[in-house]
Amino acid sequence: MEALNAFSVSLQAVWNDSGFSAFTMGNGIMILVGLLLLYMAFVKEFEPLLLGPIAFGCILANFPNTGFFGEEMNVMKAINYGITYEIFPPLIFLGIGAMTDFSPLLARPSTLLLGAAAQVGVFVALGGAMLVGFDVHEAAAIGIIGGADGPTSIYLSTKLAPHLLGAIAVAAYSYMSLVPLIQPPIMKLMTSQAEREIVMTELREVTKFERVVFPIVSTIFISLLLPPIAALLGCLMLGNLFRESGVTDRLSDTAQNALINIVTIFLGTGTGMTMSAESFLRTDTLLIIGLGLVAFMGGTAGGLLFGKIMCKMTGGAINPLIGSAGVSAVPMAARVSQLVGMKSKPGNYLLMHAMGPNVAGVIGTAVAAGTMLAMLK
Amino acid sequence: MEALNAFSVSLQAVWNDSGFSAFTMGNGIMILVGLLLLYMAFVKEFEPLLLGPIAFGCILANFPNTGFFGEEMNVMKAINYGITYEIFPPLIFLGIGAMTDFSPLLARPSTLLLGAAAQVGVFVALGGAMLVGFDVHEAAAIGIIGGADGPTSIYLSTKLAPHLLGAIAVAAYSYMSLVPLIQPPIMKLMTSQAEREIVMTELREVTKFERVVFPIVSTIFISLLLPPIAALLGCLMLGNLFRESGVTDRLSDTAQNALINIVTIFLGTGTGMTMSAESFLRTDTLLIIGLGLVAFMGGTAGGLLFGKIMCKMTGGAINPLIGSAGVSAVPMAARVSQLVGMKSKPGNYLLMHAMGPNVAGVIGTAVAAGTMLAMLK
Amino acid sequence: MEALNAFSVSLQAVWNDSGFSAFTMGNGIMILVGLLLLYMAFVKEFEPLLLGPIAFGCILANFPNTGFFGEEMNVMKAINYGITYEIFPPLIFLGIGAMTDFSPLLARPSTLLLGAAAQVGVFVALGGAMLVGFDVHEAAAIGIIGGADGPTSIYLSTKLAPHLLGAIAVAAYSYMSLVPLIQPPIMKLMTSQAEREIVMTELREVTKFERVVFPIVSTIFISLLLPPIAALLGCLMLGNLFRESGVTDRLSDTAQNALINIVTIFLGTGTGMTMSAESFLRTDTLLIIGLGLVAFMGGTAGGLLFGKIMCKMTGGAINPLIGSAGVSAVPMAARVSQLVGMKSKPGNYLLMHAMGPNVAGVIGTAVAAGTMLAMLK
Amino acid sequence: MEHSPVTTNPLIIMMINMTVVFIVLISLIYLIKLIHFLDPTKKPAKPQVTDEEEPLVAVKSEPAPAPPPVIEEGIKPEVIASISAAITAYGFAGQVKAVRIVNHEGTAWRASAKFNTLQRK
Amino acid sequence: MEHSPVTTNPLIIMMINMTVVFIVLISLIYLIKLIHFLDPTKKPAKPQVTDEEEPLVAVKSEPAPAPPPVIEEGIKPEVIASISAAITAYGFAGQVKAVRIVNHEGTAWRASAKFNTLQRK
Amino acid sequence: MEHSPVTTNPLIIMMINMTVVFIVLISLIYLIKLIHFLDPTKKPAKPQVTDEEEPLVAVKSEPAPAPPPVIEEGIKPEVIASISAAITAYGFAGQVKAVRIVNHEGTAWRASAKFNTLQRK
Ligand code: NA
Ligand code: NA
Ligand code: NA
Repeated sequence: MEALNAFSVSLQAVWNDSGFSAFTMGNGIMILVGLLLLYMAFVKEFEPLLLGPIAFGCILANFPNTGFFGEEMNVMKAINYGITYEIFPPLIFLGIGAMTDFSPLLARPSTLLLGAAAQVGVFVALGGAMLVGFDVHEAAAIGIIGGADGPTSIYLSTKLAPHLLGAIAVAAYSYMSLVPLIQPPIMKLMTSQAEREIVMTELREVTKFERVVFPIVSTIFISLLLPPIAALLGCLMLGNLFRESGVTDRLSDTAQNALINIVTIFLGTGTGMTMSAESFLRTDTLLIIGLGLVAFMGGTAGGLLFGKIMCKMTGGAINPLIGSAGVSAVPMAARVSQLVGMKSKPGNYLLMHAMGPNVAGVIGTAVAAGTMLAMLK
Repeated sequence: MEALNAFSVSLQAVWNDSGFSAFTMGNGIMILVGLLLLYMAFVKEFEPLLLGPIAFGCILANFPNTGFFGEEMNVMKAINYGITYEIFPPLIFLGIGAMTDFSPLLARPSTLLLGAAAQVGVFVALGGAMLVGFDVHEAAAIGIIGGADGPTSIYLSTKLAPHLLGAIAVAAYSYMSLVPLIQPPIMKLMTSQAEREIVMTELREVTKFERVVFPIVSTIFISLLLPPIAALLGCLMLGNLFRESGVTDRLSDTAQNALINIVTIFLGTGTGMTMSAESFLRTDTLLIIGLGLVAFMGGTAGGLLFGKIMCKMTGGAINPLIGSAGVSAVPMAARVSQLVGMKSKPGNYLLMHAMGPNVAGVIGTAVAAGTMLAMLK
Repeated sequence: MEALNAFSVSLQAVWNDSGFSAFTMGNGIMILVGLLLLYMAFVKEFEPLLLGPIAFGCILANFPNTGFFGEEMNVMKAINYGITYEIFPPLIFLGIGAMTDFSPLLARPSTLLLGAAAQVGVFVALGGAMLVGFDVHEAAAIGIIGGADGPTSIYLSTKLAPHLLGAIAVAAYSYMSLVPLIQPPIMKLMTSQAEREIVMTELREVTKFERVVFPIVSTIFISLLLPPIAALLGCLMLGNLFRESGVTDRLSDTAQNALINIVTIFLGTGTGMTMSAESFLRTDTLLIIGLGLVAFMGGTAGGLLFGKIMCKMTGGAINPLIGSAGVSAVPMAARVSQLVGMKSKPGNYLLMHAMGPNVAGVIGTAVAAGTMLAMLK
Repeated sequence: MEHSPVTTNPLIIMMINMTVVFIVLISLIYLIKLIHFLDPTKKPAKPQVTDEEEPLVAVKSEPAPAPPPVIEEGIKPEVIASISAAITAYGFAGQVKAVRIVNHEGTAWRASAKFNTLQRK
Repeated sequence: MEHSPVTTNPLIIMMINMTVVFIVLISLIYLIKLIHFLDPTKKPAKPQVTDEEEPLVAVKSEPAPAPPPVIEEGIKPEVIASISAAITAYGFAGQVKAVRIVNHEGTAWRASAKFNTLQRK
Repeated sequence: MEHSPVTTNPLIIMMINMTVVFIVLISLIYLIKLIHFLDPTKKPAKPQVTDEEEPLVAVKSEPAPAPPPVIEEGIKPEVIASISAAITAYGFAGQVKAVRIVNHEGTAWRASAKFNTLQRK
């Protein structure tokens, strides 16, 4: 009898402390959101490296009674710490720097203008967000989605609008994957067949001197002008120096493999862990997703528009299709330029030429983030 | 004269602050224990990856005056932090998940019963520990040794009985290595020649869909039911998703190499650092080692018994020898099943079939830990 | 009108918060120092793995208004934490241990005397530093430059004279790279042609037993005698055990690749971050650089002198040229011995023989650091 | 949430815990069966869902007509097992057609790396 | 240093930010040109600094006389692009002479590793 | 445990420290000799323990009858040294029979990995 009683009391206790008893409708919906994101990550292959851990983190965060957000330290709280204090995004940028080749940009520096023009999407979305009622900090964090740079988006959101982090990260990484769908119609709409058929001359060779001096000089110049992004830009350029110095391959290799992979797991999971029902299941999220699309389309249009201007001013030396690569989303946007160019004129390889605006867009978005932080923080 | 005086005073001072002057009998014995564990790790090859660092950590912890446990932060204290707050075990499980193939389990889910039955050792040892005077929290932590899962044992001990961590970890990893010695006699005793000669039919092919959906669904189900192991199980299954998704090989590779190796070094050393003379040199430690053996034997017997039942119920389709693999100790216990099977009937390959209960045992032990935490914490 | 006004006010605000407005002469000079160090690291290849990140960290630290040293945690502050609490140097030593082969030392243990004698540079510099006005703690930290061991120098400086860390680290790594220039003249000056032509007999084979037992026994002996370096020496020897055990290659590989590379990036950048104008732009820095040279020359001379003594006492069995390898700077100093030996007598391979004093010098410097900490801390 | 245990009887505690473990793992069995049932990618050729022991990759993992290995006395069974396992393993390894390239993958970053190689000249 | 924004007009905020971004990136253009101008290693054969579009590695990256690929209808253009990119990539890869050995380098540590290999016998 | 130093005389401080360093390292010499003495695996053929300079791997590391390399004037000695070191290194490397497979090992995890490869089909 005692046994039976203890039995039922114990089972009751397990059930009472289980996640099922405290489960809310919000948890349920957020787990469904997580499953949807997993589907997008693993089946649709939308940036699976980031969206996978984000989705799983979102699911984990919505189990009640796990104690992840309690007083006591635990692995999930430790990961969250790296998000809250912006420790992970610069380390990701260290690896991205080690993966990035700035040669096409150095060979044709004018493509920096395209990287700047593509930031128009950021500011269009900022304006749009203010118009629909977000305050200026939130609007800036939302706008940066248009920069198509995941780590920069997470960095800026954490600083300006941490409650929107989940929605912004999801929107940023989703749209980055959708670049091959979003950009081509705009590209065809905004350019003429003649423009698309322009064959560009070859890029000059870039010396090692230029490749080593550029990251150093640009770090000094930009960090002095915009100190809030010194950590982000400094890490990007330090990683690039590891790559280009020729004597630190060991560090370059680790930065772009073991280190970035470890930090990616933590950054993704930690970002997903911020996705609580209260912060995500709001109309704001839908607005953010809508504004993100506006931002991407605006950035694409801005880059193309400037591409057309440069085409005119150079007497047809620049194919405007490379302008859309200025949104960054390296190297996907550059490949979209290549694809659309080849469809208009088979054999017209634009990939190399589009890599210039493409990496310029990474710098451009970091500068845009720095500008907004300088003005708003 | 001043020189000579200063000389002797200085040498005296160095000696006084040295570890020799504060050396206790306990330190000496613990260093011998560490040496014995090193011998077991490196010469006898008892789980050298974990037992090696544990042994070395034990030696380090027993040097007096190192300041490792002082007020000020230092590398050993930082490592210890990762133990105390259960940060390392989930990260180890991330790597184990990336190494684990659940296909044999998915092909024949009934082997989960064997993984459950093998947990009987856990509860036999729990009961035994209570009978010899441990309180229920200590008894639960001791019992989990029978689960043959190092990280789970460390995780549970840290939560329920941190003062027993060293002894429990040492017992768990030692017995895991002794599986090839502990299990065969029990297997021969409990099964008939006819049973051992049963040739099992092939496992069906498992689809990618099943391999991807299983870790997600099982994480949701188990974490909701038993929130205290959400971190452990979530990381195991996230690692497995990295493996199975097909689009995150980069993360899977890092989880099962750089990350798990780094964390293994820290987990082992940190666990060894908890082995002070006061906590280890007690009769409790001998009891724990004895109970650990009981737990392993109980688990083996439980798995075999259920194997025999399943053999009967399926009309001889299941070879009971795969039951003992349910204690996990992946993949050693499965290889023991293979070995004993081949000795009874050359050519009878049970390895694949034993991998089902083997990975089921990992889940089973995590569930057992969750159950005990849910009831006791 | 409002627009124009807002425009100029905003630009003004960006400028006011930029690094340019708060830029000091000191920042400018330190950035130039950083550029010079980058040149030394990447063009002159002075220990680029460490000096590269140190130089970049120095540049980053001298951008005003970045908030790196503010109240709030950020990535640079987190890295700095690993420096301040001496977390990184032991982890570097873990990797160095995994890279080190103690066989030449075990085959001819008498070369430990050369490793001890080469520490004379440490103490000459210590005395010199006290004579020119440094207090005894500072003098000890400066002296250790002569040990030619970067991580030990950083470890000791952090404990005894953190304000000198930048200068000491820069001097240590610079002179380590200059070993091929500093040592040969002293070697030719102090040895006769006949001595340089001595051909040494082969080293005996060392057993695995010796290679495994040595790191364990030396850790116990030295850590008990000098507890302040237990973390440093323990990690060195644990890494060496991973290498020699034969069953932990996985951990050895990670310790000497992913882990040491990650920590190297952080250690270098964090060390560079301590280089503020206030602490670096002082005559002290010049004195430290001068004393560092004295230390290196003293260590070289000490090793050679003892080499000559051993040559005499063994009846010409020891070529004194291997004495200079006792300063460590593994394996550069050993290669300098080889080079000078071959120039005196083509075909006289001293490399193997010089590796004994070379690795002895690593232990010797750690012991010297421990001695000073035991006496001063 | 420190509970006072409902009972101090070790046997009852054992039984309760064991029961929960079985309930959870048995539920998992049904979840796996459900996943298999819902699997849109499973081969339609398969006769029945319940016939889950049916071999499909049979020939590969157990070459049935292989002659039983001759075991000489005096050799420890562990050695024999490990050798035959190794041979089997290598035999299979020889049949592996496509080896996963770890540390890279078919998305943006890999393409980027490839592109850069190409780029540098 | 929380500033109160100077204006709440979204359009003005947009314009200010955009202007700063353009100023910074245009400055970078001139910095890059300055680096190129100061480059002591650049080829003297090059006729003019301003003629920066002059091809030097041309033949390698775009084999001009290559016949345009025949694209069959019904195949998605993405597929074609990726295939031709892959072929190009592998074609180039075949021309790479010296492959960087990652994870090692030509300084002390590598030499140490080599020495140790040699040492152990 | 901040001590006030016993003396401020730099020379005495130097001597004290140097003495401790020598004591410790000389003790290590005897420890190493002790390890060698106790070594149960050492070759019994070896005549005496004290004869520690006796070559055993001699022929391998220094091919004694090798003709001294001809050094041409004008070439920096560093270059010669590094070339001969490299040749030596590769020569030895050619003799290495068994290369350690890093990143894996002969225990559970490796077997598991191998097993999984095998398993997936
Ligand atoms: Na961008
Ligand atoms: Na288990
Ligand atoms: Na040294």
